[in-house]
Amino acid sequence: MNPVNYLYLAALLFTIGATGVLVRRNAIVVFMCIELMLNACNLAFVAFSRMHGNLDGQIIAFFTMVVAAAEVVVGLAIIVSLFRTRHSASVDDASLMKL
Amino acid sequence: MSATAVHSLWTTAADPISKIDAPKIEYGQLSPTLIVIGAALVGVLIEAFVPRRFRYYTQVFVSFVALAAAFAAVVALAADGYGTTRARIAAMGAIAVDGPALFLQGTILLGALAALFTFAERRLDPAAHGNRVDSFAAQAASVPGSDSEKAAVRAGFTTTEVFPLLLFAVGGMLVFPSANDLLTLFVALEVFSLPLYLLCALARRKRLMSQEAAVKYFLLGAFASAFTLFGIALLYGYAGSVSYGTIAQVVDGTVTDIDPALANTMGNDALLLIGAAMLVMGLLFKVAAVPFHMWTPDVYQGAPTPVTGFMAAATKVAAFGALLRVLYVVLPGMRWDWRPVMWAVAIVTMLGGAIVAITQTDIKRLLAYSSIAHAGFILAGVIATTPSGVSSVLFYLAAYSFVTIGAFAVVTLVRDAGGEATHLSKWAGLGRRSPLVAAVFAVFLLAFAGIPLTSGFAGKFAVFKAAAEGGAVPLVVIGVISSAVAAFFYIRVIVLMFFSEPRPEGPTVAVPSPLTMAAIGIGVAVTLVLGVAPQYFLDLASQAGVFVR
Amino acid sequence: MENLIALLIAAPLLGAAVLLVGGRRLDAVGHWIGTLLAAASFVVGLVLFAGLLGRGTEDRTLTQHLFSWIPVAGFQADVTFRLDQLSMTFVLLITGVGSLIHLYSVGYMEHDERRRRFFGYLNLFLAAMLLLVLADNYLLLYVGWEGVGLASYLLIGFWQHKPSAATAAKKAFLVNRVGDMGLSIAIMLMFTTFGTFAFGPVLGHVGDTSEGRLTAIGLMLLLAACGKSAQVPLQSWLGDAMEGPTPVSALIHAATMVTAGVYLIVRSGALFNAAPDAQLAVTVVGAVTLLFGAIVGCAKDDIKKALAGSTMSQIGYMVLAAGLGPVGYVFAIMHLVTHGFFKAGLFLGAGSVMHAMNDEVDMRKYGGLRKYMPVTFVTFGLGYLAIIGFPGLSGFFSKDKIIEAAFAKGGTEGWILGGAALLGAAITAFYMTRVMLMTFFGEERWRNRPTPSPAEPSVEPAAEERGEHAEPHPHESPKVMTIPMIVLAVGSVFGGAFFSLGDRFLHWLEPVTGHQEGHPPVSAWTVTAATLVCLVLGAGLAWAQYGRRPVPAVAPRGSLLTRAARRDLLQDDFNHVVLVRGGEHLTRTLVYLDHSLVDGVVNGTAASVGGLSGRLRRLQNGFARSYAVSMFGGAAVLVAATLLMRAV
Amino acid sequence: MSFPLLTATAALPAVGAIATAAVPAARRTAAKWLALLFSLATLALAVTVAIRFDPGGARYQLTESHAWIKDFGVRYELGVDGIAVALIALTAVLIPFIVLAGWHDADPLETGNRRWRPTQGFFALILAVEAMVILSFEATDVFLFYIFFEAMLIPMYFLIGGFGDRAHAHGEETASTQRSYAAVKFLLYNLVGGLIMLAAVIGLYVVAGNFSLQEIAQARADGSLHMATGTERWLFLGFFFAFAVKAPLWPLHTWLPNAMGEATAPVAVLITAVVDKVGTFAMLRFCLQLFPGASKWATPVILVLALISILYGALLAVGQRDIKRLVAYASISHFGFIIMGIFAMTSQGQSGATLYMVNHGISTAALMLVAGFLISRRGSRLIADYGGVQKVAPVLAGTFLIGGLATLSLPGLAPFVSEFLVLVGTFTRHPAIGVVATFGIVLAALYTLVLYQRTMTGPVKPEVAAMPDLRVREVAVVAPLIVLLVFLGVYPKPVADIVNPAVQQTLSDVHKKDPRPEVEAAK
Repeated sequence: MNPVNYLYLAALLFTIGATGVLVRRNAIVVFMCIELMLNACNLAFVAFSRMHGNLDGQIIAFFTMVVAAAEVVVGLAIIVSLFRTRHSASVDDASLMKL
Repeated sequence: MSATAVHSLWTTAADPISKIDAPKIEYGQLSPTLIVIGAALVGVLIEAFVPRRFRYYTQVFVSFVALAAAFAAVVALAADGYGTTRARIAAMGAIAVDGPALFLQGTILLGALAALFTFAERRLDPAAHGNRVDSFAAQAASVPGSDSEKAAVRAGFTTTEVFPLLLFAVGGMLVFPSANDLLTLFVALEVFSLPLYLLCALARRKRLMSQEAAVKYFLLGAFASAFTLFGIALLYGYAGSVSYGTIAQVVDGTVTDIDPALANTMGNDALLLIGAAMLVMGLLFKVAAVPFHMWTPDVYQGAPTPVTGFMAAATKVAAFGALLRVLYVVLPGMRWDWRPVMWAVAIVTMLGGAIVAITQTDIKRLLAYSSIAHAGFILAGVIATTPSGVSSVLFYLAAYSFVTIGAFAVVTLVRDAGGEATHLSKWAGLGRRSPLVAAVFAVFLLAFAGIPLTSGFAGKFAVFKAAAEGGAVPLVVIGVISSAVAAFFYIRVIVLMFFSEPRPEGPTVAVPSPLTMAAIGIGVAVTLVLGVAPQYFLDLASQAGVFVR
Repeated sequence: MENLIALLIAAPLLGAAVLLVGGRRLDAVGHWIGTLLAAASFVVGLVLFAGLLGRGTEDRTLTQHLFSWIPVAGFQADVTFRLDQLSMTFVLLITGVGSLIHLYSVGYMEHDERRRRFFGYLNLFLAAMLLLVLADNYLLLYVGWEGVGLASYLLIGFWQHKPSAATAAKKAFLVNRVGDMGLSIAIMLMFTTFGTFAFGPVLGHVGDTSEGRLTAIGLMLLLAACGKSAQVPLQSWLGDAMEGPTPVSALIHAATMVTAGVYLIVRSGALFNAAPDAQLAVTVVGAVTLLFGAIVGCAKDDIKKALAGSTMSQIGYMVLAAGLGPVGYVFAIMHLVTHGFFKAGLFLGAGSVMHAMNDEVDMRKYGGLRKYMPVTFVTFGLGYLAIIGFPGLSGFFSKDKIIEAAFAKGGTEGWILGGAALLGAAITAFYMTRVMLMTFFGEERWRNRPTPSPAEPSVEPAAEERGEHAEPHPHESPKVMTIPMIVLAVGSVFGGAFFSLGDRFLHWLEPVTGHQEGHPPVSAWTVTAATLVCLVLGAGLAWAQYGRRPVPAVAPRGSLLTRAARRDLLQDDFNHVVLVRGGEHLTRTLVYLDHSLVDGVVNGTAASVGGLSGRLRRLQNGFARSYAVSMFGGAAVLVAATLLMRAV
Repeated sequence: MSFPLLTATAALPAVGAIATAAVPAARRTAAKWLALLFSLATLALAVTVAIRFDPGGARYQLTESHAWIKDFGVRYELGVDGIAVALIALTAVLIPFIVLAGWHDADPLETGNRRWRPTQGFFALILAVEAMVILSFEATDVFLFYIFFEAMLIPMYFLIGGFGDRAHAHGEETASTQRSYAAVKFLLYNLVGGLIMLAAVIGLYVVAGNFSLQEIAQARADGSLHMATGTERWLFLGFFFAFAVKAPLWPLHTWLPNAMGEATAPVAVLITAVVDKVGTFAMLRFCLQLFPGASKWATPVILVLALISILYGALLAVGQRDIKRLVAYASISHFGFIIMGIFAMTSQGQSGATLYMVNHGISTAALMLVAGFLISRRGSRLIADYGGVQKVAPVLAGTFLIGGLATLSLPGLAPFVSEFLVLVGTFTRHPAIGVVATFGIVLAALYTLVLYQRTMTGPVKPEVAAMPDLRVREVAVVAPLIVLLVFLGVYPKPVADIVNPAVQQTLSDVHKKDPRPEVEAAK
């Protein structure tokens, strides 16, 4: 099967993730959508690595996972503290600062 | 690709370990980064083992020493000519050690030092229960207004973690502009972003806004970095490598040793264009260029002011450094594709920032928008794509970062019962109550406005000159117009401070410790020196204006 | 001897400086200092006159170069004085009459606490007037020209506390400025034409340029003359100028300053000779004014205003003569001098009368004063005879010559101008007789009437302080006032005869102005006879109206013409409606526009930017997801644009 | 390397500013005397400059040149020609009087606040402005000039906004808002002008590669530096716009009445008599020398604008109710004359314009300062609030009248000389414009005399009945100015001799010759 299809899939996943970020309210879900985008990137890396026949892409994928993990740590910490103060994880509720 | 080829791939990968030769790391040339990161780790250990009452002092001491040492290292490297003749690519092609890198690292480190002083300031807030407090939450985990928070305050807790976080961020920023492959770039990006997200959440007062700022910054930042990463992926797909040099060669079509395996798969321009665009977009987000700027005002307003100052200065420097390197080293071959786009971005950024700033009522948001406008001015220099363009941007960044830190440091001084009095109406008549502070702030505002004899003017002139020489005259004209618009709101603040009657319930100006004084002092000094006698620093910048490939 | 010329000006200038800067400590002696310096200047004048007489008729032109004033490339203005027969004549007139009037003022202003300042201004006037007539180039003349304007402004408005006086002063200065505009344009034209504006070169080269240019210059000079000499259409200020103290009216607004226009035209004679059209314009202005002034003079009940009208009319004669070219120049100047005598005398007389009548100026409240103030009566009477041209008196000679010259113009023009001059003579006789009768004859209308009526404020503060609101008791003025009147009366009796017997004056002036005999279509005697007839008619008419019948204390409504004449033939009303009202509207509109339009555009731009800012600001709605949308959109645009760039 | 006289002349007031600012709050009087001392010392140096300057000598004299910002092609280059000498002298002469006249204008209302030192600030700012103005007259490097041209806005801005007229028609609250409005308006107008000029300055650098006035002018002259017509015109417009705002030229004038109206009289004098001159001076030195072609191209339009300024300013002056605004509009009219003279491109016009700058400075100073004394007595700027002052304060009225007569350029006083030269100079090349401009002299008489009549003459108003006459300090301010007016009116030759050569050179820069008179023989 042509690895290019994986690229299309990756692009699809990325778009789905982005759309999720735009449409979903719950901070956790938004965050998951971002993770989805990152993983779409991973897929793309691996696919390219497969096409080019070198390993850089696969190694980068590992880096990405680590970074994603770090992001989860930080992100969850922030989101949780927000949730505890406001008893809601809705992104839209956090709109004190505007204009 | 045939199965045998895939199999060969497996086998090659399964070759004995002995064949992989150990990477060669030039520790000396990486020393600034290593020092800072190392100190950060030490800071973590301190948090773990040093008794609470000593932590503050140890942390401040360690951070200070680390930053100073790192700066010394940068100076030493530059003195050894790594900035010019001996510029090279270190760490197996991951890090570039050249003029721009060193210049920006130096700027970041000095800025970080000034920022460190504002971080460590503990005289501004009235002491809570006999414990001197800084601008950071007693206990970030405790819910605002909850008993646990009260308890933490009573116990005199302070979040001394901010110092290692600061150092981590600085470490990332040091790598960011000197990264020489996209992976390093991405990692550095995350390394300095994540600590900033956290720092934003740590304000002692107005914690709701602080947390909100953190969430917004985090979500949008992650969103942006996802784009960056996808862009990187596409570029990798295009060139079959993430190393700047190789990509540049592929773009120019001057690949020397071409791997036959790659020959047929790479060089797809669609990948290049889309990838480049998404990568650049990620960087534009960090420099807060319109339309990727919208996080800026909220985050700047919500974050603890010392953090805001640090972000506004250092992040911009690092991000512009990376942007320069990407555009000048990776994508010069497709200059004709990105220049017009950047033109548009620069124009909307200059005008947008300046125009929206007019109607701001909060000093921190005002400065946020002004920083957006300035991003636009700097972009004008970036677009020049000439050596003078690079050096002018470097100079501007240096000038701008110190003005910014100084300005935000002054903001921390003007306080009332609710903490910092950031609403403009409260600044009325400040000039009457404490002329000195008002005068200093006026100096910073005039520098922002680009009045002659301040660093702001020299920087603006350098950038516009470079742009004009690069043939971007319309850009210069628009830049001039928008700086006229911008002048209006800087002047507004001055009018407020000096010519309006002071309010009876107006804020008081806290007398800071030598730390903040030092930060402000550095700001004023640099502003005036770069304004009156910029030649030396211009020389420095122009010497540092060449990227290594 | 040239070096004395500067002294002429220096003396009064010094006086002005000392008196104005000196301050109150000079109040006691100030008036004597002023008079002394004026006299000194007169003496110097006499010395120079003697010197001139000592020379041959052809080299009676002295010049004194003081210093280079404005040297800029081709533009070289020097401070150089030129004393020739023409300017000599003026010098003597100015300093002579001037000194007398200084003397008179000592008495007249006795009760004014600002007398020192008054004499300072008088000296200033003398200096400026002398500069005017002694200047060797038009620019320096211009300095004197505006200098006398300033002096007249200061003196008309001397009683500044009276709004009417202040307004009159302002009006005089403004109208004069209009004239000055003409003079400065004339100078510019000269500079562009001749590259200089010194008398010698300009008048020497009139032949080298086109008549058109000369006409233009001539008309501009005429405009200047109209302003200074109160000729139609710029005459309106002279009547109001009577707000000033009477000695001022005598010196400035009768004898000297107002005649500067005539001097200017005669001085530029060579130029006018080469520009017939300009000359015609001059004569027309002269003719119109002499009638205009005369008619106005008939209708005024205010003695000074009546005399002012007469002044206007007499200067009309001079201008007319000057417009006639070489035929008339000499007579213009001669009439100017004689007029200087008798008109000054008349004004001083009027002043003396007012002095006696608690500063009442309304002739309808005079009457029968001859037995109370004989000296004034006699001197005034002689002046009266002189001005109406009673045979043998100075007016007779000078005016008669002018009328002849007017006829001598020849053709219809000649008849028209001559006719006008004749008619003028008749009217002159009428109004002067009227003045005479109303003032010194008839019943004593000032009896049992408190004057001045509280309605109109008194002319002089002195009067108020003396608090004389009771019935006036006329008395002769002190010696210091009567002596000058007597001297002037003598001048006005014998001056004309002395000048014209043996054509003394003609020979004196001819080298400067040139002269050619005029040949009227009818014999000179006929003209003289006609003049006398007119005289008798005019005087008789006046006698019929004011001598036989008692003069009504309140002015009757009078005919349309009378009423118009009382209002200066509606000239002021015209000015008011057109210039003042129009000007006010214009400025008001402009002030409004400046704020709403010029300023409004800028403020509008600022406001619109502000509004835009307000709208853009709403995009920052605080929702992280909308921020993400903008980022996403931005990214999309970025990508699309980049691809597009490659596509094109 | 001889003694850097020009630098010293500019540095002295700068030092003075710092010294004055450093005086402690309590020692207010000391600060005043210090400021006066420094301004007088500066005057001495300026006089030395005038003496050392040799009219027959090189175009730029007393030159200094040091490297400054290599990367921007900027050198610290000073040098004066006759025009600059005249204007430096004017500045140095006026500042002491301004200081003396403003003696009490900045006394703090509330004493007690130890930190707030308005008096020190006031005089320090005045000296700072002097330093910058002098430097911008001396600079022969475009960038150097630009820096001070812009920088002087800041102290001016604080002078206008910070030390408003104590006497205002509408009560304290609105007064302070009006004041800051005026200050902001002043700053923004000039800043916008300056920024547009900045674009042109950068453009000039791109074209010429350096900023040295002499080098560029030289290169323009010998053709080694060619500018495309379009480029030259754009650059010219960029420069001229800034100068026209500063000058100010209609329709960019509206900031001046606000600024002069709200500022204290001495500051108003500082604006119109000193700072604004930099604009007209710069037209003469930079616009004409750097862009001769474009200057000639723009001349017709500029002349018309100048003409409009003359009549428009005069007419609006007639319509004013506020004494100081009236003087401001009068100044607009006068600046119209100056600009007209400059662009008449004749030696009379330009020499006249230069003399005009000097004379207008002195005459406006005289009129405005006396007006200030008057206003400070009655506490109102409205003409309607006065009347009959002449009777109670004759000296004040007298000096006021002389100032007014100078403003309407009466012969014998200095302004007449310059105004007539400008008119003649314009007339020789553009007769129609010259003639129309002549109407200005009638309007000038109108607004001056109306002002004098309304305020000084007529029955004494009860409010002014007790008004004291000029004090010694005030006489010391006005008398010398009047003496100067008379002297320069009677004997302007010394100044003219200094100015003429410079004007001739400027004319040769734009390749213009005076039109010959029709009849040569007359000379």
